[in-house]
Amino acid sequence: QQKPSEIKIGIATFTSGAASVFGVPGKQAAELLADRINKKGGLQGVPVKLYFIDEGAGAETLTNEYRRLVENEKVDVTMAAISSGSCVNLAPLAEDLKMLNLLWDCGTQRIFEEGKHRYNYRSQANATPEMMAALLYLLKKKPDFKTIAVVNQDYAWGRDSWELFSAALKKLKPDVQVVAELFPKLGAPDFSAEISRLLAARPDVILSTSWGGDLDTFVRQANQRGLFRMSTFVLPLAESSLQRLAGELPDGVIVGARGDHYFLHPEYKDDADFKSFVEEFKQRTGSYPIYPAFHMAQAFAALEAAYDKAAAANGGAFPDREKVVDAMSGLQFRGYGRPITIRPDNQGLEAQLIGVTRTTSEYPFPIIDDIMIFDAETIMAPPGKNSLEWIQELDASFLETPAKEYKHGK
Amino acid sequence: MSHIIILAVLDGIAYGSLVFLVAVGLTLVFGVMRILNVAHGSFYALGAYAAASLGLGLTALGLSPWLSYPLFVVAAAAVGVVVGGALERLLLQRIYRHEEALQLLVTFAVFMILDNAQRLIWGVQPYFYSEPLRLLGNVSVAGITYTAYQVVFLPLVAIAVLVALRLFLRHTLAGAVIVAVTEDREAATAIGVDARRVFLITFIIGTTLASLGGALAAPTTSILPGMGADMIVLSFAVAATAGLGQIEGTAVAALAIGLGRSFAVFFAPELEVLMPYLIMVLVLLVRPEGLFGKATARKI
Amino acid sequence: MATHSSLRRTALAVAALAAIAYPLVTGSSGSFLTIVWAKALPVLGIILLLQAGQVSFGHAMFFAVGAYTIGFIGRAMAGGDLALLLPAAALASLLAGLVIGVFVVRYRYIFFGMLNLAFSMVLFSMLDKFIHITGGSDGLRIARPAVLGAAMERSDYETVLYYVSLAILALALYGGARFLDSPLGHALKAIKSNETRVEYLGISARLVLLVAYVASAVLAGVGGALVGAVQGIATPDYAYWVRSGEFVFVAILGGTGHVAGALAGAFVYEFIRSAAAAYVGDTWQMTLGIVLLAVILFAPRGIVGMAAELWGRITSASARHGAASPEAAPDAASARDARPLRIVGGGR
Amino acid sequence: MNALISVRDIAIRFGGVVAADGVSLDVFAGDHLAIIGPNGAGKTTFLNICTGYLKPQRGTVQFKGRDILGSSPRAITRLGIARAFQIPQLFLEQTVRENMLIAAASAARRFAPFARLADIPERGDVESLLALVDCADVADRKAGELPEGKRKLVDIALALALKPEVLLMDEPTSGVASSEKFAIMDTLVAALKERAVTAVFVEHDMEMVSRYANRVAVWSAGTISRQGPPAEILNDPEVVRTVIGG
Amino acid sequence: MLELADISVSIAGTPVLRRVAFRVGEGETVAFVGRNGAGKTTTLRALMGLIDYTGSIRLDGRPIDAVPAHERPGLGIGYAPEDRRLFSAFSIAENILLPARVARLSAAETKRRLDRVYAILPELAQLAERPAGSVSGGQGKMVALGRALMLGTRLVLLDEPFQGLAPVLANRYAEALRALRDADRTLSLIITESNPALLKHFAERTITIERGEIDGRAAA
Ligand SMILES: Nc1ncnc2c1ncn2[C@@H]1O[C@H](COP(=O)(O)OP(=O)(O)OP(=O)(O)O)[C@@H](O)[C@H]1O
Ligand SMILES: Nc1ncnc2c1ncn2[C@@H]1O[C@H](COP(=O)(O)OP(=O)(O)OP(=O)(O)O)[C@@H](O)[C@H]1O
Ligand SMILES: CC(C)C[C@H](N)C(=O)O
Ligand SMILES: [Mg+2]
Ligand SMILES: [Mg+2]
Repeated sequence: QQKPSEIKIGIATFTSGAASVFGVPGKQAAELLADRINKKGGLQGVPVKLYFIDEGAGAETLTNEYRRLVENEKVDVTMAAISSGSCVNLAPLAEDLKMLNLLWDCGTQRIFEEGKHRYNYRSQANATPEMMAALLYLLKKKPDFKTIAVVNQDYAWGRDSWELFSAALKKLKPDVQVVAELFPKLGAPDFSAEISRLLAARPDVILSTSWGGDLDTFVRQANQRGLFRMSTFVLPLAESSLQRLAGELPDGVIVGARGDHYFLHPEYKDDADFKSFVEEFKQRTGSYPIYPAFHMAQAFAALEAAYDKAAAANGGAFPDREKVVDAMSGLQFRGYGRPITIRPDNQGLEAQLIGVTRTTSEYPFPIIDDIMIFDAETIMAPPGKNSLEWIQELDASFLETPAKEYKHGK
Repeated sequence: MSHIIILAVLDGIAYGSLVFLVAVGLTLVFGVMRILNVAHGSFYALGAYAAASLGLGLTALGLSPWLSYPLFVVAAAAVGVVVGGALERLLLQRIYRHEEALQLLVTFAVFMILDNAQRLIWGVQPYFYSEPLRLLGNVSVAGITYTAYQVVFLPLVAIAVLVALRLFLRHTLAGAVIVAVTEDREAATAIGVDARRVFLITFIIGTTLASLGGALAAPTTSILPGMGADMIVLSFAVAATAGLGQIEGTAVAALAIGLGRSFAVFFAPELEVLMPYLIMVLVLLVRPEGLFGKATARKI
Repeated sequence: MATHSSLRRTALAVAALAAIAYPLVTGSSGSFLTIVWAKALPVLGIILLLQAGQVSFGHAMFFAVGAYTIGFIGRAMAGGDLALLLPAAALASLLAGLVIGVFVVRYRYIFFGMLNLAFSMVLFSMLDKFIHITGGSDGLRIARPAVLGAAMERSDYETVLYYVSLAILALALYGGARFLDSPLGHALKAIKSNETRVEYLGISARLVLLVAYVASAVLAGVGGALVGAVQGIATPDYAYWVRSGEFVFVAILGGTGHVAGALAGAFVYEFIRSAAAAYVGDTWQMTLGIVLLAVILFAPRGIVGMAAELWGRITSASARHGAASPEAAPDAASARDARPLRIVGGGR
Repeated sequence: MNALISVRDIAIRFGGVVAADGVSLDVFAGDHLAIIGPNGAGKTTFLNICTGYLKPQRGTVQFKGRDILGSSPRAITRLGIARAFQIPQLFLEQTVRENMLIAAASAARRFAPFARLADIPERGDVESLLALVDCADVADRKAGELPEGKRKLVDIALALALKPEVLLMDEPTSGVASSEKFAIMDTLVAALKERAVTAVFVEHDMEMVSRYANRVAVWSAGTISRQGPPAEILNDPEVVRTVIGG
Repeated sequence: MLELADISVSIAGTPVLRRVAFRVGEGETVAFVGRNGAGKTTTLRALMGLIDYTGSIRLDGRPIDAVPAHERPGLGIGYAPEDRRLFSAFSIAENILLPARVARLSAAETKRRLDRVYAILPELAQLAERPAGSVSGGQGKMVALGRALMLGTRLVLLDEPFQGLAPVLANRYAEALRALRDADRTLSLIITESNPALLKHFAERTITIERGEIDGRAAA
């Protein structure tokens, strides 16, 4: 195989719509990472070039755009997408088009549980470990709660994440009573009625997997009306809102980041490469990287590792596309968290980092403290197993799942 | 139980007030100009952005946050006059002579443009400015904390706007002229009414109300691109439930929809999203011309 | 005069041949065009209703009914067969159109539009909510069906879909034009200007509208099924109001005076949209909006209206008495028609 | 002799306005009945009730012995009562010919979904009807472009295209230029007679009444104050005082 | 006082008025007659600026072509359209008063004009509080007439004002209009009518329009 002049990477992300709070940082990270790779001479000596398509443009335009990338722009690899809806749509298309696709951010656990893929790989975890980590953390930190309420966005993610969380909760702590299940619509501008109802129901714990503007609004309205003083909050996606919410989010809220990454990651924050990524991102965009930026980094790391592995298997010569695909199974790579492995079912094994908010003098917004990091295998369904079935088999021993714990500044 | 009803009513009133402010602007434009302004929600969003930007400016300058109240009105009027006025003058006026549906088309295109413009100007990260909400503090009802801003201030503003609009339309010459132009532009011209000006003013009032709604919503919500899209459908539903151009009807419909929503949250959360539409279908079943539909003039 | 109609016919034939030849010549599966053909169907449905002056802001619901129908049947039958799925989608949307139609044809203008919106939003919420049945917002996968018993590779399948959609659209346009020229079609137009008189001629305006409504529902349903078949997925936003709005938008953009407006509008809209998405990235919405504004201001009678005008000019230039030619006149006249299309009642 | 249309004791009021109060009237086959009376007396309201557009608060309306009160205008039209309006009711965006063809298609119940309207067998009748009311020259114009006078005439032709048994006309020629109206009415009335169409027409032009009516009914504030042959009624001093003027 | 020169109007490409020209003197009453579709209504609409035309219209020697339609009533021109055009959202009284309010007339002036209207059209006084959307055809004509008389201090344009009125009323109103003309010698009237018999008592002159053209001699 002749070395091409460039490796074209097609990336699906949200540049419009509510989810662009994730999509734009993801895009910014991709640009930064591409610059870094090219500065190093590229992948196997070949520079990369990025092509972005907008998930916010709707399913048809997105598929047409994806096809355009593959058929007209002749991209070599794609990274798609943020929304699980997009992934459900594009993964089979990638399979048909024989296009290597990295599911770089979408969370639905179903894709790899329901079918076999050759061209699709996920360079990160999925919804199951994300929810299990949050649940375990809660049960470890506050084992004696009696009531819980949920306020999730009314769409697949909000529903699915609650299904996973509540199923496991029922197995592990069957006496907990669910006092309110609220699913305000995606993008709801106002949660007053939900908050009144929560104030009236007085749950010990309130879970919300909401994100973006919805989460911000909910947190601010809840804070204003004293809900935080009453209940323990579990917000598995709030890492992405911390910098915006700043003083609005009190200390002691359980906050997750959908994986093993955080700009103050206890195991890597002093790592030179890590630091330079965080600083460069901050310098370019004005904010510290949030999880989509790290997810993007993982996808790039996977790609880099795959090219290296394929080249090695190819006797050092530049690999053709099928060889790169071959290299994906069992691939090991590291983004800016712990190393990640691609399982035989193409699902990535990524640890989960979770902690609680704490205000410090170092940053104008709360940071995550009392961090626990869970190993991936321990908190997700094994290959070929349906997550919900796996949860049904959990027992009290699950509560003993080990985690590494860290305190800020120690 | 009964205290839950009180809570639901309060939430319903707060939400309904906001919906009213936005929807009544739509109703006005729609009733007078027969324009279904799809971009109405964009004015709501622009109002919110403008208010938040001004508010954050206040903070940056270290001025008193109380100034935000008058500034909100100024921001809303500025958006209505500048953007609304420009839209009417530069685009809508060119096509009044053509099919009414074209106006729909123009406003749809403007909706797309303004949506994108918000993203370009303010970025994709949610904005917020909640000072005004804090200033008014909380009130406690049945042991539950509410913000005075939402359960007292917003309803008062809504009532003030309702009364003012009523007085304006019923008891001022300008109001009568607007009604006349609504009904028959040519006949109004023939008795000396400058219909072009009436359209411009009406449109500005309508868009100003939308952006006032946005400005007043700003302290309670996250401001982000596209926040207007849902407001449009909701306003449409309110306008249809109310009956064409019916100011009081809009108030009743907005309140009904606000109450419907909050009662749903308390008693049947699954129905929350459907509530406005269920109410609309029910109302139209009983009253096909809307709650306050006016009797049509006899033709034969 | 004969030369004009034959010129027209030639132009039509050339266009048809080009459409037929496209996949053969370019070797591409033409899925962009397949979507144009498919989306022209609901737009045609909207144009039918617009004849009666009624604007539906909810026709996306039938679009979704079509797409989800083939999704459900496909899921139950391990893919199913296109020859079964499309008629099933037509039937399902027909039934849905009938049930909802019976209710909404009692209403006019804004109330008609908003009731349709309400029903579509109800469907939207249900599709979104009943995750276990519909897949929620992630959508329902539509496995690639067999075609007349034959399993297909993607590229062959797409070619088949291209021609199936093209054939359905051609049939629908022809049928639509014939319908609008029939007594029923004219009665439909009559509803727009004077429903009282329609009733006083012994014609049931509601029944006439219902016929058009059901036809438009079927068109939307088949369009949705085809788009679903191309995309391999149905999502709740197939039923969202913005999509309904888009159908109306495209109809008016294309021109409501003629069935060809559906095709012209769908083509131009999809073309601008994908070009904008491909080349201007972040500002595609704004670009789309601005281009559309330009089209509206430049061609207020829609693309077909503009074309008719150009056509009139060309033919009157080529033949002295062209403008008076009966073949050219009807189009030019309807294009010139600037009567207000009422979305609200009353007024003059 | 049996009445074709038989109205008994109808009453209707709009708020405080009494538009009919105990009106009873028979229309016999072959009648050319003129209804006269001051403005606002209730003449149009009477036609509205007979055609099902308004429902009276009291009374009965029968057509050929059959109760039609509560039937819709559509149903009543189908029974054979056609109507022309005081304010013409046309399909303004369609051509005059299309207006007429729709009516003709409806009368013949031709609603095959893909047949051309322009090709219906009744198209010849339509042309002769248009000629009858002197509107052949505007057949290809959109109805919305017509001057007021022509609209009135097309409106009558539309009703006639339904081949009715009874034709109700509300001020058929008001707005039609006086230089033309008698010529047109002469042919129209001749045609009505030829087709044995019973006619009821509201009229303010007494010349029309005396020329074409065989009977006159005088409306006065929601009641019928006089009925009889034109020669008698038009010379009645009370009628002269309140309706015709000196 | 009023002078039309070369007025031409085309609607959708078809000429409707062709170089229409005539004058109306101060205090003069003109019957404007012609067959259906001759162009009477169109001429009045052009005068009111409600339709685009070419040519020139002068009032008291001053060209008013540049005066926008909504300012023409302010010149003292009242217009009663053939098809009534009432505002159904208002009562009859409000319909009649609205032009005066728009013109911001003083209360006294308004009352003076209103009295004049009720003197000419006494029937209106009884209808005053009725919603305009509900009146009968003939009643509607009366309201349109009254509304025009509120504004017309220099010139009143009446498009078939007696159409659909019971003869007793038509005669009485014709009488009243004559009295009005006799009382106010600065007021000019143009009345289109398809029944010239009604006008023969007081119209000084008849202008006949035919197929959008005016016979030059009659118009002079
Ligand atoms: N909107 C229009 N489009 C096309 N032609 C029109 C339009 N309006 C009027 N016309 C034409 O203009 C001509 C003059 O019409 P106009 O209404 O002025 O006649 P008129 O003398 O007032 O008749 P009538 O006595 O019946 O009221 C008619 O031939 C009519 O068909
Ligand atoms: N829908 C209605 N609402 C209120 N009042 C009405 C309505 N219809 C008719 N009226 C009133 O009833 C009375 C009779 O009206 P109608 O139209 O029958 O009169 P008419 O005899 O036809 O008069 P014209 O000769 O002026 O047409 C009038 O005073 C009118 O104002
Ligand atoms: C924004 C995210 C929480 C969405 C989620 N990644 C999904 O798959 O839908
Ligand atoms: Mg009448
Ligand atoms: Mg006229």
